[in-house]
Amino acid sequence: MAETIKLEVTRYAPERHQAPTSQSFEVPYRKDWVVLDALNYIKDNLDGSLSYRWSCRMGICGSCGMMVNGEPKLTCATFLSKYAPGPVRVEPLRYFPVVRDLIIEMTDFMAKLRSVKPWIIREEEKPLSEGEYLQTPEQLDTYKQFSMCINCMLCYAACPVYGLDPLFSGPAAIALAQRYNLDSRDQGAEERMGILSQHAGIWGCTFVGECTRVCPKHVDPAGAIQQYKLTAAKEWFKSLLMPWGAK
Amino acid sequence: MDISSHDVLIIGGGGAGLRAAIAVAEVNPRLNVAVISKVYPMRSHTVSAEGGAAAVIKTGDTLDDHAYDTISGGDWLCDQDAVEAFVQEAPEELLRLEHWGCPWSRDPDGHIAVRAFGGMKKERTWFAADKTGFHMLHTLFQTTLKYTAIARYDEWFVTKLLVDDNRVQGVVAIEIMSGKIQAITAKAVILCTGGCGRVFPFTTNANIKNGDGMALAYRAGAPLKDMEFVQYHPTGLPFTGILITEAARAEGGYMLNKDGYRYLQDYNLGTPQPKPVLRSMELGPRDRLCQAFVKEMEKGRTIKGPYGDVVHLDVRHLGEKLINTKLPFVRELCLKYQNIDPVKELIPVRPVVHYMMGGVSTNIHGATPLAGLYAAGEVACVSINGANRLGSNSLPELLVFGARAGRAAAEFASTQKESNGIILSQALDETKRVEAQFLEKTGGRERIATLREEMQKAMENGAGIYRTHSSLAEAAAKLRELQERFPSITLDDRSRTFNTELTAAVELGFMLDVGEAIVQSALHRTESRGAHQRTDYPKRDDEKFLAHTLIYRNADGSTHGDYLPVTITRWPPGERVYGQPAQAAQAKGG
Amino acid sequence: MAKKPIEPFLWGLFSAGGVVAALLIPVHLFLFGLAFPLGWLTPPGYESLRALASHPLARIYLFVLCSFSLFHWAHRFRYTLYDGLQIKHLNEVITVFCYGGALAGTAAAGYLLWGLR
Amino acid sequence: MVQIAADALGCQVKPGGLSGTPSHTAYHPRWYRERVSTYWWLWKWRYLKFVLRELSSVPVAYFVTLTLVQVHALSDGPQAYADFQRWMTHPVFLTLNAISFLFVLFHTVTWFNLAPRAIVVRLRGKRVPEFLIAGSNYAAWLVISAAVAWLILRS
Ligand SMILES: Cc1cc2nc3c(=O)[nH]c(=O)nc-3n(C[C@H](O)[C@H](O)[C@H](O)COP(=O)(O)OP(=O)(O)OC[C@H]3O[C@@H](n4cnc5c(N)ncnc54)[C@H](O)[C@@H]3O)c2cc1C
Ligand code: SF4
Ligand code: F3S
Ligand code: FES
Repeated sequence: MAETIKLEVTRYAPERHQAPTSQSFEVPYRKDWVVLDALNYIKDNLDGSLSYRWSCRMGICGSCGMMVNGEPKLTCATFLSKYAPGPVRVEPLRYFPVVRDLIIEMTDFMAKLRSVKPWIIREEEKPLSEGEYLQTPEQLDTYKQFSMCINCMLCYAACPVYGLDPLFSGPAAIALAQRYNLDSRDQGAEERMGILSQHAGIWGCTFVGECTRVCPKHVDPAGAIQQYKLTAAKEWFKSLLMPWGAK
Repeated sequence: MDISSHDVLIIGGGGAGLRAAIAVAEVNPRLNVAVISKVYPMRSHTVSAEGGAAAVIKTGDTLDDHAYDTISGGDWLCDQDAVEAFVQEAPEELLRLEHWGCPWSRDPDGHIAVRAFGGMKKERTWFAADKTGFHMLHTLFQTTLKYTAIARYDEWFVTKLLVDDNRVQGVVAIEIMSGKIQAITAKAVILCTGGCGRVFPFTTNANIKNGDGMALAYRAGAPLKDMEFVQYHPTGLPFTGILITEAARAEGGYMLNKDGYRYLQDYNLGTPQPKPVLRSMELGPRDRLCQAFVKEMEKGRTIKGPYGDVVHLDVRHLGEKLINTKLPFVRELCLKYQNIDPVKELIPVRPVVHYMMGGVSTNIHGATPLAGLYAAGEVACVSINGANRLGSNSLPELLVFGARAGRAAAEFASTQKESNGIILSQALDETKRVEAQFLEKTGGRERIATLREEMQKAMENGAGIYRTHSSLAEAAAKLRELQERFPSITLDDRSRTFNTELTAAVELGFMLDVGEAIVQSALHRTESRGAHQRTDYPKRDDEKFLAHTLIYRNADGSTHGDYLPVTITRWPPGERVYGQPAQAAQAKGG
Repeated sequence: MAKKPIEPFLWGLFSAGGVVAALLIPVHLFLFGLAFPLGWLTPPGYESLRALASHPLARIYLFVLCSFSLFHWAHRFRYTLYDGLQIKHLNEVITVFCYGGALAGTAAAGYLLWGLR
Repeated sequence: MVQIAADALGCQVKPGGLSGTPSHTAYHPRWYRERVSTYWWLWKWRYLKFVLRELSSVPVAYFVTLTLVQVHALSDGPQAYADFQRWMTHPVFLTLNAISFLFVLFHTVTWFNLAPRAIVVRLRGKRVPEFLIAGSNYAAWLVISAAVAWLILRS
């Protein structure tokens, strides 16, 4: 039971440090412990000043994303045993500004989410008294995958394009737009196209594909973006061929 | 000090808070409404609800059926006018969510699909695969983005309600990112801060569920109602508290003690049969399963694990194929978050705290007795859950009463003048308190984690599945002691930037108050009803206790209790006899 | 008509070029670049090859192959320069170089194939 | 009223923030922002693979140039074409061609593997699995390559 494992954790206090440094901690090594449990152990027993975000510990709230040995991971779903005998390097999500220790700044991401208008847009609302919009399981299936995003931002931390160009809307925001575009109840595709078809929208993506690989919820944002590009290109050529028909 | 002001301020960005915000924005778009939340709204705990949301939509089902299931499930402690309003409005609320884009699961013809859920006589649980709460919360959150009138304070932590003139006029909050402490004034405040599972050591609840709102209201002078009713779920993973659904048992999983013996047969729960039989053995009602666990533990027949006693849930005999097709999520949870493969290994499980029936006392419009203060969601007790919540009633409750509270608060705010200035000095006092007590304090040596663990253990031992006068008295004494030690806690972290130790300290203070309210309420109720089981008073006592407990906090920190009659409209209290339909209704949902 | 963004058009060409290149270049490059020079296969004679290449369909085929492939290159290379070397500030130069190159190559292909007898 | 009291206490009152959030988070301490290195693509094998995939476009351009030179030689007469053929046997060109060929193959494989992600085909409401689409791409590739080779070798 005396087995331990070493964690190398990024520390940064903006009031005192010029740049982040790394601090080592020895924590108990247990088969059922995830990286987050080790961080909680540190906070409870070794150093209460370690800051990081977490809540659900079941991979659904999306708050515990960090870099573990250089890979973006949900720390509540990443076992220590995967990295035994250690050490395990825990750093804040890459490409985001670091506020403190393992905390990153995410208002940019939130603004991007909002910018793609992720809500049902309709010309005419159906009154509640007329019941639900019918939607077959097949229609549901067309967008379901893109609705599974927990906003954990691992995909941003994996996407070099976001790292190089902070204006890039990024994988999760575009996947979310596509989620609504493909929803049979929605009529806002055109409105969103105007936003996403700008340079910082879909065209910034060069299909690195890392976003999809690291996504813990199998959202496939890379697929969403390429599908969106295809649609945008089709629309473009269509309106070229039939300029009078285009609205 | 900076101050900002709003017409309506909503504390909490979970299902209830977001629904309330939209309600305010729709009732009166000129009102200035803000949502303040200690985590980004889509991180709120509503996100982890799996099972579903109940509302009558299919033919063959009636509102009365839903009401009856709810009331009998709640052991007749529900206010029946509230339940009637609830079942009436639940369908339209869920439909509205459908119109906002919630990806509800569908029948092949495109209509909403519903499924059966524990305690419901009819199939009426709407679901979005096994991620209902997740989809509801994200749909709500994304929909609020459309309303420019809704301002948000993300990652702001409320430490105090500002009350003056017997009216709630705002809050003091910490901007976690910067450590700035400031007042936010409002003409009406709605509490939507969720439950308090973290008061107990083993819980399905997330790290953020610390009963903040209950303590805020309690300290401000509002009464808490029915706090003794804490719901347990029999099969949670130890340590993480992750929920293993009833389905694992419905498919034929066994509950085994340390000798590999199906111990439930010793507790009047039937005899082992080759195939699972409804309402017998592993499929008995949840509270009975929890109680059997305690008895087994007392007999020393549970397994000692690193995180306390457990029993085993065994699904190995079902085979990999069945597990993969019928219980994929169970396997995924075990593999991904506990490093256990149920195909090959026994799953350690134990009863875990799941839901708080009690909360801030409100009427059916979400108004608390304190003017200007409203509450909705798990933090509130409108009294539709009574002594025991029915599974899948909580999610629709967030919507129905979130919306009601939003409308009521909007109306109230429209009639109020700006808040008065006296509260600002209160706000300055609170700022000084937080700074002096935590950030700038010298001396003291108690660690937050130590106090928290002692509190959780005291709650489990004293106010757990079974309570007695002496166990409760012991817990009360321990909580007193912890309250006295609390002022000497010391923080390692004195930074102003994202100081999560500071918020944990304030949360610990909240939890101690809430724990006290639970214990005191449980002491007062000398009967057994629903989730409140007293071994020294094993009988339900309608004569004395067909009433809600109210608990108040006095200015000196002591408490006093009171009772409020239960509103009965059409369903007179019935007997709950095991094996009767009423008993089936007792099985609670996930 | 409102100003149309050019990005979808360029991306369309890039994709078409990608498909063409993926389907056709390997076999061409293998035959003319490796198999014939190394004597693994006997190359066709000058006359018959010229006859084949000057067939109108073949000219169109070669034109499409060359032009689309060049636009494929232009797009990819432009982004590689952006991201790989972080020289986005040279945007104009890069754009002119890449798409200009593709346009010039296309013109050359048209001229050569037109003149093929 | 608030304003008056606030003045008295030396506070600053902000009107209720509008949507968005920035007004509430404008108060920030210093953040640490790491500059992405120019050599980021050397960090990880997968990034490098990506850059190599993108660089496969250079051999594509090289091939086009080669082809245009070949066409030019064809139209200049047998002598010019023979010269062209001779160059091709030079080790420099052979090496270039071999490397380019590998790159182009890499392009083909990655392109076909990734294409199904962009193109969603649905049959009777069900998404056709990616490997089927990729598989049919490969099949088409083989058929077309064979046809082209046959046309060239036959002449
Ligand atoms: C694992 C699990 C499964 C469940 N499954 C079901 C189910 O299938 N069906 C069902 O009906 N119910 C289910 N429930 C119950 C249901 O999910 C909850 O009761 C409900 O989600 C509570 O929602 P809420 O809006 O009241 O609070 P929450 O969603 O918990 O939100 C609380 C909000 O308050 C904020 N907050 C709290 N304190 C402060 C503070 N001091 N300052 C600022 N902000 C603060 C938080 O940031 C958060 O935004 C389940 C519960 C759990 C734990
Ligand atoms: S797309 Fe995947 S990785 Fe990106 S934020 Fe959503 S869940 Fe996380
Ligand atoms: S990693 Fe980035 S470049 Fe595109 S495919 Fe994903 S967004
Ligand atoms: S803690 Fe919620 S996703 Fe990890």
